[in-house]
Amino acid sequence: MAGKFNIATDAFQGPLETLLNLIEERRMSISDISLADVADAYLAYVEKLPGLPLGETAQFILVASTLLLIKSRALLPTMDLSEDERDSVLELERRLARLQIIRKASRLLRKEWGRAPLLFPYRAPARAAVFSPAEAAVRTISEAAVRLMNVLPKPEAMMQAVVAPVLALEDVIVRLKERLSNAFKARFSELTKSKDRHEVIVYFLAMLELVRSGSASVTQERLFEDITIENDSLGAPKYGT
Amino acid sequence: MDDLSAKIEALLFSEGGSLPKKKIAQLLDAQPAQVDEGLLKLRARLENGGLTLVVSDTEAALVVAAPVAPAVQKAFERELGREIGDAGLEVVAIILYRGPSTRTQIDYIRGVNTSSTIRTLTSRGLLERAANPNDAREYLYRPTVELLSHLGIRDAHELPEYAKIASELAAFEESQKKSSEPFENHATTGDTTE
Amino acid sequence: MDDLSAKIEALLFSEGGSLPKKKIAQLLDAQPAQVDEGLLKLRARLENGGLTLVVSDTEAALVVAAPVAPAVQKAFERELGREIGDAGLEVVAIILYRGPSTRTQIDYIRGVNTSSTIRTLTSRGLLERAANPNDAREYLYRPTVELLSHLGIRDAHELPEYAKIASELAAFEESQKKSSEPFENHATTGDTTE
Repeated sequence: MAGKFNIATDAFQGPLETLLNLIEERRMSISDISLADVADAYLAYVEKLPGLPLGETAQFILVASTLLLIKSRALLPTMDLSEDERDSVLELERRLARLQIIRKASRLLRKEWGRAPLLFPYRAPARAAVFSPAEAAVRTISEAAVRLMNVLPKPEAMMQAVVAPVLALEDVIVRLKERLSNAFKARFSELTKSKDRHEVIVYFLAMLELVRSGSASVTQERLFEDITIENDSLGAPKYGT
Repeated sequence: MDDLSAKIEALLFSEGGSLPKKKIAQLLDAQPAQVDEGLLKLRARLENGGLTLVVSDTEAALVVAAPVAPAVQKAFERELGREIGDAGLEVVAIILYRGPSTRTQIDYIRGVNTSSTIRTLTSRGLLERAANPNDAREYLYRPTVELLSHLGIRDAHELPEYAKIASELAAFEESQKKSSEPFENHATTGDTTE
Repeated sequence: MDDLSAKIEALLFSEGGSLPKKKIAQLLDAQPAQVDEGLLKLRARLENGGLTLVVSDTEAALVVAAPVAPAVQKAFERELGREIGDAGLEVVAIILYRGPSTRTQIDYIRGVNTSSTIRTLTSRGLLERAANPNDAREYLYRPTVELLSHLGIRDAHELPEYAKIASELAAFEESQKKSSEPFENHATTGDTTE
């Protein structure tokens, strides 16, 4: 699927379709579990997005942020989602389920398409023309021309979206590991300083992955306080002795 | 003899193409309900003949009936290959199974901007624009009789698995209504070209 | 159902005019005697409907039945007495400012299907069909001499803002050709009556 991207034809693949393809490729049904599972693949896909009109790119990012939410909850089962966040997860699942039905319906239509059409007459019975110009006059016709010019679709502005590159989870994990192997210990707030909200989420996920794989441990003194990450994989810390 | 159904038949025959039901009513000086009734009678009378009637929400047309269409197609060597892409077919599926829809609704269901696909479908006569009774700013798109006849059906109810799919989709609209976000607010991209 | 009479009915309907009986036999792969028999059956079946069969020694045609002919005639007169409307004026404008055009080209510029509007304009004597030197399958539509003299112009160049509008139209078609939408590919098929 990746790379099969072409806005120039009407085979343009949007975010929902991309996501649905990823889920269907894995023969999974639409759920939190399958969405958490395909999140990385989706982000990798979004990263390779070619220049799209701004609106389209925004749709991709919007879906990406909901996926990150689902992914964080999968990694942190105790994490509580706000009502808005829960709604956005439910809404994404609902949209995917509906698109799945539409795609099923369009596959049914594909089979019928032009297979056994009911035919319109090839020619209408000849009718003698009776000159009846009604309101046709130079003024009304030129006004119609001007009106038509005003509604002609403008060539779609291919405004290149200025979107910060979406960070791949894997890259961030590598970066975090490097950082920790040099410093052993880092504060989450420092790591994510001057990062936007989206990148902060990716960093947070990368951190959780490192903890899960046993390469790092984290401590947080109090709720909402800063998180300290420590390198666990290099054996006993050498400092402080 | 039912006068109106015969007049409708003659009118559609002379027109040689589809006519809006409204226009049939105007031209024959009849009420819309009478026209609907006349169309039903006409379809019944045409049963087992070489012609049949295709009827959408808004239009009607006289066409060659399915059993004899292949013979006519062969006789005229009609070229019927009408390519349609996946995007176009999805839009068609939405409008046939979900019902008349605005571009915003179609965009939201598909998750992408559909304006150029819709424009292509309308200019090919597969969809028609209609005023939206709920929102004057946005058109509703409806199936044409040409779309139905291309699928070989006389009205939308003859679509494959119509009842099942239509009710599954209706269930989504229901749950959507209940949820906090009203459907219309999910306008996707800012493209205003209809 | 008598297969052959239905096929003959569909064939005559598609032709929209008379067909030599010989040709019918040939197109439907039947014997002349079978065609005569089929025509008799068809006439009997059409009894009391809106259409009837006219048969001469050599030819056959489907026509509007006498009892409903006045109503159809009146309907068309009523149509001619009506305003042309925005859609009709736009099509006339395209043909004057752009030059002779096919239905596909007109549809594409307007973004909606124009076949019934074109039929009306043709029966009003404002447009006429001409053979298309580039594509034998699709007609070109051009203004009638009556229309030009009614407008009091000798040719389209005398229309207000001719240069500006003609060049805007050309630019639109150029941009569509270059961009995504494969303009040519949507040219169809003659599914619709011209």
